[in-house]
Amino acid sequence: MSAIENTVENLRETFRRDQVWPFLAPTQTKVNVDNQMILYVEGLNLSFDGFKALNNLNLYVNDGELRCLIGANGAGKTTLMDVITGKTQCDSGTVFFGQNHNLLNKDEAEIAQLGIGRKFQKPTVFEEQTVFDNLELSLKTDKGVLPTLFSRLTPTQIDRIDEVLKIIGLAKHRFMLAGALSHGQKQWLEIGMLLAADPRLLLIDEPVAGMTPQETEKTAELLTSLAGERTVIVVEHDMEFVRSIARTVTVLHQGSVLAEGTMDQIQSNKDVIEVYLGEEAGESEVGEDAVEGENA
Amino acid sequence: MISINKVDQLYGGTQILWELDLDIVPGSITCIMGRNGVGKTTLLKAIMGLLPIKSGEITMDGQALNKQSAEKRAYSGIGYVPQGRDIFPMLTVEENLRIGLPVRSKRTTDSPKDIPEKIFELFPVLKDMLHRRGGDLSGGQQQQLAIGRALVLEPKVLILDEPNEGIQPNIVKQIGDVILKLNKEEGLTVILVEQKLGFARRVGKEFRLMEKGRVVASDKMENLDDSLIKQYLAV
Amino acid sequence: MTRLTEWFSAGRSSGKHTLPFVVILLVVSLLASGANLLLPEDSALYVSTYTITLLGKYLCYAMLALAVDIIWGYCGILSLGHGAFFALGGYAMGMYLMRQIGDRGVYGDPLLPDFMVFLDWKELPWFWLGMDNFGFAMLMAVVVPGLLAFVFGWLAFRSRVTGVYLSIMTQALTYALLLAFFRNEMGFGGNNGLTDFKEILGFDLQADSTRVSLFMITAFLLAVLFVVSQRILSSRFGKVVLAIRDAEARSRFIGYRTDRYKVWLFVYSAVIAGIAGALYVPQVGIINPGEFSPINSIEMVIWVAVGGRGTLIGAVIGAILVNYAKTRFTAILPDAWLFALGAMFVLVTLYLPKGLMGLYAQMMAKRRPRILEESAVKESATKESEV
Amino acid sequence: ADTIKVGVLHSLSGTMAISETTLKDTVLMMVEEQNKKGGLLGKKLEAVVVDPASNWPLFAEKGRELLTQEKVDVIFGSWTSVSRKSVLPVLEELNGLMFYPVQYEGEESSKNVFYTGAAPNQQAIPAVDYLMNDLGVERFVLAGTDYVYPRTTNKILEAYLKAKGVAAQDIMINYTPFGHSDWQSIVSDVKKFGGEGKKTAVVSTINGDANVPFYKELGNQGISAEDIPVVAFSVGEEELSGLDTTPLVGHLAAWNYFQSVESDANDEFITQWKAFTKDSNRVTNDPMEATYIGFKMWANAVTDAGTTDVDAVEQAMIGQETENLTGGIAVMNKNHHLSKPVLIGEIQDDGQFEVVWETDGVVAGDAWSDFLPGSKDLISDWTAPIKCGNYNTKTKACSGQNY
Amino acid sequence: MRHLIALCCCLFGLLSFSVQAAESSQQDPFLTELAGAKFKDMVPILDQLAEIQGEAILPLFHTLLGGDLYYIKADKSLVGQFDEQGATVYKDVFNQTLVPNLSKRDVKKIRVNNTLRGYLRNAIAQIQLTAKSPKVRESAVRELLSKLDADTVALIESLYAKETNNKVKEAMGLALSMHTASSTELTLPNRLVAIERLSSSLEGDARNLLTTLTKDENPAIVKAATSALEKIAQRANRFAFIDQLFFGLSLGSVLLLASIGLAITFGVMGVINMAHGEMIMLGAYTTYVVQLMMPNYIDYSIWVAIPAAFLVSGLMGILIERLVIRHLHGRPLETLLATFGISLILQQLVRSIFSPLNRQVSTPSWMSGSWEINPVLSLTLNRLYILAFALLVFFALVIVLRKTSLGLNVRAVSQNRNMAKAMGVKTHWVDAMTFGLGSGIAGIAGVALSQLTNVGPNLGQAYIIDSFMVVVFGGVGNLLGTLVAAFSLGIATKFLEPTTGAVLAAIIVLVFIILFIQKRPKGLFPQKGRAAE
Ligand SMILES: Nc1ncnc2c1ncn2[C@@H]1O[C@H](COP(=O)(O)OP(=O)(O)OP(=O)(O)O)[C@@H](O)[C@H]1O
Ligand SMILES: Nc1ncnc2c1ncn2[C@@H]1O[C@H](COP(=O)(O)OP(=O)(O)OP(=O)(O)O)[C@@H](O)[C@H]1O
Ligand SMILES: CC(C)C[C@H](N)C(=O)O
Ligand SMILES: [Mg+2]
Ligand SMILES: [Mg+2]
Repeated sequence: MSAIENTVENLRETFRRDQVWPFLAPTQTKVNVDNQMILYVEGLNLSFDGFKALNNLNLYVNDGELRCLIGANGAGKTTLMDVITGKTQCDSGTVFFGQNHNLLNKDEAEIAQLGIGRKFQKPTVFEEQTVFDNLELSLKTDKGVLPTLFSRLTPTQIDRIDEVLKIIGLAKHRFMLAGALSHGQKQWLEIGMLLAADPRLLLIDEPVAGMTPQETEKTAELLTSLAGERTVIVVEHDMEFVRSIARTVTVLHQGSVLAEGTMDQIQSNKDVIEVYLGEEAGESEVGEDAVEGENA
Repeated sequence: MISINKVDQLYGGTQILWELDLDIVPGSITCIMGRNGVGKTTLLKAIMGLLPIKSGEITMDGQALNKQSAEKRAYSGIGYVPQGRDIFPMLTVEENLRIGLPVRSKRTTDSPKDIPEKIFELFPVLKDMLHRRGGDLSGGQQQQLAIGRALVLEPKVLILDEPNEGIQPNIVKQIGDVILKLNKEEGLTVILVEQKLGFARRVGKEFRLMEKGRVVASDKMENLDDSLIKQYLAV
Repeated sequence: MTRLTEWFSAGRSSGKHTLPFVVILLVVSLLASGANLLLPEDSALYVSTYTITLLGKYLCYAMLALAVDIIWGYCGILSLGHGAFFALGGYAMGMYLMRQIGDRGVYGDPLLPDFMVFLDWKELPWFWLGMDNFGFAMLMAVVVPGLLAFVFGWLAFRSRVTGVYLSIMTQALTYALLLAFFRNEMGFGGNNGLTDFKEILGFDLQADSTRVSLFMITAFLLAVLFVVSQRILSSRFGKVVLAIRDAEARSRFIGYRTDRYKVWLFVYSAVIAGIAGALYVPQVGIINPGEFSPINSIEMVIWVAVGGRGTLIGAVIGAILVNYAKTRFTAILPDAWLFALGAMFVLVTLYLPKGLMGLYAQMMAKRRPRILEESAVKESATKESEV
Repeated sequence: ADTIKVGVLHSLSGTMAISETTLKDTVLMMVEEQNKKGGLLGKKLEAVVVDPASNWPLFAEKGRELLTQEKVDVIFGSWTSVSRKSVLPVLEELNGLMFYPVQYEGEESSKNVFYTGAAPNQQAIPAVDYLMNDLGVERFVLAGTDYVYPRTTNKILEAYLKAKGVAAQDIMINYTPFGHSDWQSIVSDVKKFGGEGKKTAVVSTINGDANVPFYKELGNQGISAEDIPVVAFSVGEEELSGLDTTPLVGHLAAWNYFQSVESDANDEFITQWKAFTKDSNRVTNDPMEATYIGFKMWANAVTDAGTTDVDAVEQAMIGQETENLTGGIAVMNKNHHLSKPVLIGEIQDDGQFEVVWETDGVVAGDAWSDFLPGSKDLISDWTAPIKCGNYNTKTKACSGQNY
Repeated sequence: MRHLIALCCCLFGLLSFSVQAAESSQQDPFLTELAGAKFKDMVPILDQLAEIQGEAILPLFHTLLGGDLYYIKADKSLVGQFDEQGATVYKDVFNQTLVPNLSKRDVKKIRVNNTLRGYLRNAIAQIQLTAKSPKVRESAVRELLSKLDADTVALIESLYAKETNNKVKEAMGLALSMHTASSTELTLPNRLVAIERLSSSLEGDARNLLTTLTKDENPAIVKAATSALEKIAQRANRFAFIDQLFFGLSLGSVLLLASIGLAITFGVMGVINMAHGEMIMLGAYTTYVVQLMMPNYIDYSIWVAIPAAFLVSGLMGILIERLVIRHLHGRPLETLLATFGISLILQQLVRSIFSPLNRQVSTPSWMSGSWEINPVLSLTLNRLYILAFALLVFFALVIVLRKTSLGLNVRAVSQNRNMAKAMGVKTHWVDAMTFGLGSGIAGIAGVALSQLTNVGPNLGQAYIIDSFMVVVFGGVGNLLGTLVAAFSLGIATKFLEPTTGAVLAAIIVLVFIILFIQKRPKGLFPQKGRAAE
């Protein structure tokens, strides 16, 4: 077998893109964030059979920011992410990643390779593969066909995966098939996959759904620590959670931005209370959970 | 109402529920809590009859459910709101709701032809979305649909698996109100799996804590104290 | 620690069957060949030439099943048209063999194959040119199926044709080719196909030694393709392929251009099918448009299912077993063998959902949990000590 | 061996089963009868049946199995040409002997095969002669399934018709895929082509499954035999038995045998067949007669040669004469093809044919058509000194391979 | 044919005489001569008979033409064979009296061949020019158009004036014009007028005549004929288009019938049902068996066969569902394997029971023949009925699925079985009923197909690929898609066929479908929405 391994090694050498196939070398230019701005969403419109899911939506996100996106069910948060990640084609508008990448003319894979990672509202993992493989697949590597064919896990990568496993608390389950994880565990795994991919911009849709308060807190910590180097956009309905991480909060309503500001501003905003938070604004809940958090 | 006796359950080779015992008091709201993966969902599915159990007994009002198929249990009055909603994605909202009408007509005397107006009063969004595919709804809308759909059955027992996942705060509250209202006005027995303590405290009357496939603590909700929380819910 | 993980992750994949399989395959073929060539015909251990050709055919089918499994079992693309690639490979070989007949055809035309002479063709059509060169013909045997797979795959996967839509399109593809090749005008001998081959690379095709060599070459190539496929599928590429099978959209969102992966895997699979076809033709002595028939392609899928989809070894075993069963049944129950075969398909799907390999895995699993648990315990122990 | 083994290589399943199972039964019947008469050379005959399942490579494989595993002395088998071409190399390699009982395109003569079905000159050419001379047909539609047999036959016919002065625009050629089932537009085209004033006929080489829908469509579009007769080469009693023939009365077929021909041998054969199949509605057909003749001749040849050795039997076969079922004598020629009468019959409403014309004597089967440029100089002669299947009379040599 | 003039002379006022003639006819020596005559001797004999007996001979000619004329071996007297309540009886041809005590063995058939049939038809037509029914008269005239000779023309001319029926008169006029146009003895203006009149006729014989006239030596005639031909061609083309459209629709209806069942079992339930073709086959065999059981009521057999086929195939479908498919829920691809196995078993089953040969299914008389709209456009009745039938079945099915809870339940079950259960849907029942319904409809399709094609073990195989193609092309899970797909494929094929030939047309259509799916990866009517991805 070692002969084969040798050939594979040789082939791997041959197919190192930067050397032999210069014309195949990634042409991808760096994300231009000179204006401190990483995501520009302007005038986005999208309708499904006459129903306007996004309605002249504008959103700007600073580089390194942690932005919370809230809004009523059906406000268009997930749809917005769908448009940013190339899953859904919008009717009109522009979406730029940095100043130089027009996301609307790229497909999902390209967008992902630019460094935009996404966690789905309904956890989606590769059910037939182990937790470990799930993470390996998400690693930040060259995702072309040939490089993938000849690539092998480097020790650094393995360490990275181990690290992530530890963070998401699935170290014990590393060889378990992802399909056999419980709902909450899948949530974690999906976050882990994001971590492994090491993206520039993270779009996270309802990360703490189905998590216990303590886990929620842990997630909050994790996301806060990610911000700065990376930009994070989080969608969540758990107000306590949002409060614990948010600097700026954007509220969507019926496909466009209803309000934007700090958590306090938002919480006292009449419109937001009316369409989203509800009269007592979950005061009591928030209070109680906060107590729990302290206790834990 | 529902009592569960020494239930064992396995997925393939791995055992999830271990001689689990559980009693649900009629007319109460029982909150089942526990960390991720302890088997809450599994337990609920077993009650609904969607997973076969290996041994043990599940009874409702003294009648053994074990041998009953899931559809029979629906006729006996169990309504189920699954985790992850499980809306019929290609059916319209209306059709999603209509599915349960035959059961309803067996269980009630009111006109079986139509979806009860009550549902739309509880969840007005559904009325607006009546002709859209269930799968197109946003997560929160789907959750409301799932609860509404279960209520069409006019159940005696309503099983809710994390009903607030992904729901906007005011609706969370509304769902809580709905549960309380149904419980109070119609004597609906509710089994609720919930992670958010606030909600659990507000709505629940009883709690059951689970760990590793067993019920390890059960009591009135008032008695859910920090030590229990620390022991069974903290990570 | 890291080494350990790596070892585990490699050990998990089904690669552990590879070595025993290759050894058994090669040893059995060697023994059979030796028994045919060296032993006298009346010896009890003599393996008849009939058996050798039969085995050779099974191995070609096994290779074909391998191709189907790679694409279906691992990538979830159910191709109901793999017979097309097989047949195209076969036609390339057939054309070469046809040209080798030279002036020994019934009309003695040095250039034109017989069927062209009597249909009054004046010159060799362009696509026959060069086919007298073995190397070129063999190149065509892989290039043509590969190219067709590339074009078809490129179109289909890029437009995200999936699931049954794709399956039915592959079926349409092979069906269209079937109709086309039946036509005499196509220049491939119509329904009568290409037959009456004389020799390959100067060796008499009817000689036992040639047959045995072809059989050995088939066995050897099967082993090679098996190992290569195994390596490919257990590489990260293979994991991506599995990921595509289970959640294609998700794979795109982590940056894989799934269409390209699918196209290349499809091409690879088609090339294997082409090779199988090229090996098949000299051993059975004929290639005719019937090979394009959609029913054939469905049967291939069934071999894989019987053996166990998603395991290469299962595909091979399935192909050999089903075809052996066919050979036996047709001999024992000429009037009722379809009952037996049909029942076999039904029963296997009902009772062996993962095929024979699934059965085997189940039997092994009875002994395994202990081992697994132990390793899990060890794992967690190391974890904790590290913390 | 204490028995003489007779291999039967006919598809019992798959698309060809529809035609071939009958021939399997015929051979079994012949074997049974021969055994009643005491077998051959003092030994009983034993039939070995295998099922090549309409799968062409399987014919080669099963052929090899019959010859090497079962060690049969003779094989009766094949229906389609492709299946014959598939076993042919095996027969030649292992020096087996096969009888092929179906009409075919010709252009073949193997030492190891005896062709008891019709060559094109024993079906197509007399049929066209009949159409021109007796029915005064001036326009021809050559309709066929798109593959070798129809294409070859039509090539021969086209050449023949043109030689007889039929203009190109009076010949319409149409091909359809295997199993074609929607004949509306083609039949309507034929109707138009035939409605242009000149007497028109259809010469059909449509094969197999496509025939029934074709004839049903003819009936429904009201093309009657007096307007546009159809003469077919692949439609016999058996094909008609799946069809209500009332609207088809008068259409034609050219064969070497019809069940309706009155002769003692035929009566006996039919009775025997009905008894053997325990079905009083079963019909007989031309390939059955071809099998019958082949079997009789083989039995005689074995008796003459005193052995079942293939080479001896092969030589003894040549010149064998045996009564055919239509009251004449069939002769095996040097080219391994038979001399047989050619009959043209009209379909009757009971699914039988009424003979309306027959050749004066027998016609010798011609392996190599005289109307194809490639083969007009070839002859086949398996007797010394030529002993070759494709002897070129111009170059005085066997082209291609010698055995 | 001189005698015909004499013949028609005596035809007038012959009616009262005919009974008498019938009496005498049995003694006619020529009649016994028919018995055992050679083909070539028959025509003179028949000529004599016609001349002597005139219209009285018609029953004999008809019987002979129908192939039902026999003679008694013993005395060579002629009898007709009739079918009465399933029994064969022999009657005197002329006065219909039963000839008792005859068995098949006592009689021998008087054979006819094409030449004779042609002769008979012509002779009958001539005699029938004076028939009572105008329909018969008209068709007699049209029959004679291609064989106009001086005698016939003279006869028609003499009848023309007295003719009262417009249609017959028109046909006769056409015949006379044709004669005028072609006779060189007549004056040019007369001929030109006649040619002009011909230009309004679509009759093929008229067109042929005009075509020959374009080679006339008189340029005026050539010019008139050419322009007349052009006029005819223009009209004919319009009808040809309708004709082709009809062919397409009719092929489409066959495709539709073959595939609706699959649109349910595969499209809605998600079972890749390879045994669908065999369900069609079972329906066709059911038709055969039904006809075997009621041989005297073939005309009504279809009405029995349709429900019977629905039941047989439907029950078989339910059986298959209960025994096999049930265990394969959630494993759609595996249903392909199991149902493929089942299809092999079913094929072999009918092979064992009914033999591998094709079975004969007769067409009820009301379904045979065609509806002749004009000489260039006639629609075959069986296709017409099948087209209507296909649409009927389709809409009936749509109503069943819309109006009953079954439709909703199947879709729910196929989308989320467990959840459907939890909502109280009896999934087992729904599965069995739906599969039964799909299979039953396939069975009905079999009844229709038995009218068009082989009823044999391979029947199903012939349609399975097409059916899948149609369902997929239309969009899985969309019945309307199946309808549109079936008709568009049918029409496309039929419009391609004339230019490309049937083989290429088939290939082109396949390639087109492949390319089309690239543009619309989910068929013509894709399922939309988030969940469909
Ligand atoms: N493919 C689609 N077809 C039709 N309507 C759609 C489609 N996708 C989204 N919608 C509609 O667009 C609206 C926005 O949906 P979206 O999922 O973006 O909401 P959201 O803000 O993520 O809500 P939630 O918080 O409940 O997840 C919803 O009303 C939904 O019904
Ligand atoms: N289909 C399955 N096959 C094997 N194991 C499973 C399967 N589904 C769940 N499990 C395992 O069973 C255990 C219990 O799962 P369950 O879904 O009941 O957890 P849960 O308590 O509902 O968790 P969560 O709060 O995350 O929803 C988990 O450890 C999970 O890994
Ligand atoms: C015409 C057919 C019945 C047989 C013919 N020999 C063939 O090529 O298939
Ligand atoms: Mg959302
Ligand atoms: Mg859960």
